[in-house]
Amino acid sequence: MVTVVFLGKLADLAGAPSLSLGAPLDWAGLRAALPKALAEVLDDPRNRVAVNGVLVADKAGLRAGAGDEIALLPPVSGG
Amino acid sequence: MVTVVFLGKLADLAGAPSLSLGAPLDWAGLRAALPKALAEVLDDPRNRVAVNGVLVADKAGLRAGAGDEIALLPPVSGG
Amino acid sequence: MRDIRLLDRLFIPGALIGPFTNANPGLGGVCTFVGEVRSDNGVEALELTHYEPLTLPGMHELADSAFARFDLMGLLMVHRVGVMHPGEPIVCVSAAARHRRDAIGAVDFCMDHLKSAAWFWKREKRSGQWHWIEPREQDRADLARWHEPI
Amino acid sequence: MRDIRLLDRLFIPGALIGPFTNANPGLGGVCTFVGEVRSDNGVEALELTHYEPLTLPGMHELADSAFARFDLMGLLMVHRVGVMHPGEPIVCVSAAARHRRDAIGAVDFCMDHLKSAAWFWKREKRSGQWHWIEPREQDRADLARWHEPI
Repeated sequence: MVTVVFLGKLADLAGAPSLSLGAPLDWAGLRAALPKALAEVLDDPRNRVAVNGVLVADKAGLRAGAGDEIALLPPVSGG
Repeated sequence: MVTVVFLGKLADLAGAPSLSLGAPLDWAGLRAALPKALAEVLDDPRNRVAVNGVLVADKAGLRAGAGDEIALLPPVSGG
Repeated sequence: MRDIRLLDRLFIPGALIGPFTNANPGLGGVCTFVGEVRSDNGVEALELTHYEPLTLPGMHELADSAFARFDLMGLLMVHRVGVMHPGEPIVCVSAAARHRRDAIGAVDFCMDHLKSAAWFWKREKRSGQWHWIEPREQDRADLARWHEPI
Repeated sequence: MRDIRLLDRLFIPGALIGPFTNANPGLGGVCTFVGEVRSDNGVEALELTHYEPLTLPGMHELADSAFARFDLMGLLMVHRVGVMHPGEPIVCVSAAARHRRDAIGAVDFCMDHLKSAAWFWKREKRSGQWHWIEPREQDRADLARWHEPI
């Protein structure tokens, strides 16, 4: 399984702080497994993606295998 | 009498932290009453003069009467 | 001396600063900033979420940048996470240096980066409702100060 | 809340900062700088002389300027005079504000002015001999930062 963690307001859109999806998982597979509104929000380049704590430069190239953790990171908050 | 207070290194040049001089006192009278080396140092515009806690803009116009306190102030020290 | 921490409960900045100062003998100055939860706009509570694999490593990278940019002897950087109430400290950054400009500059630098670039998400509770806090243009402008040619 | 003092004996900055912070409820942040006597160059002691009729009024004028320039809730400015030894605090400036940039800026501003424009004369004892400390070009440059158009 792949764990998907939602941070900040993305957790509200997802309705949960995390979910588990089958491995392997790519960007299209991730988007397809999420609520449509959330999938569209993720296309905004200000929302970043990390795999196992490492930021992904190109979301479309996302690849995650069994045991990996994907984090979906909205912009950090201001002061 | 007029009290003359020497601050910082001017106290070393004067040999004392303060002295009393007869009133009234003007700039020429003050210079004449001080050691020559100190009088010359006072001409340096970086050395300021205050009368009763108020800085004097024009040293040559100094006038002090009985009970007044003249302070001779070298540049303040750096950090 | 370097002390970087995420704390999930109330902390007393003064209890950190004394030992930090003593741990840097020979220092010329210590600058400390403590940020507290304000009760502006009827804020009842503030919640900070972090993401463990990014947040603490990010704070260590920020400390590396501060040590590279300023002549520091020590740096303390402590950030609360979880639910806080008005008047509670959120963040404490303290820098010890031989010279004051390095200590003050490092605190200014770390605070600007913690406020606008660190991996924290905040929401405020007002009238019983939670509201996410969005990035602020002012924070971006503050951060940009450090990217100009020096 | 404004607390401006000259002290002729050892003080503990932490004992001042707690009450100062508590005296400014609703603040967003407090920035504090504490300067200590360094033991650089074999300094055994430092003596600070002040001139009562100018020094304390000058510090109050500096506080006025800081309140005019920054959006402050409180300002604490404490300076030692007399003979001090390495490791002892010389100066403590603390600014409380709703926003961090005002608190940090006010401390930076006050320290630059205290270091180069306040009515203090310093001498250091090295190898048993006292040496007057002259103005430093760096301090003048630090001060000049605040006179540029803003």
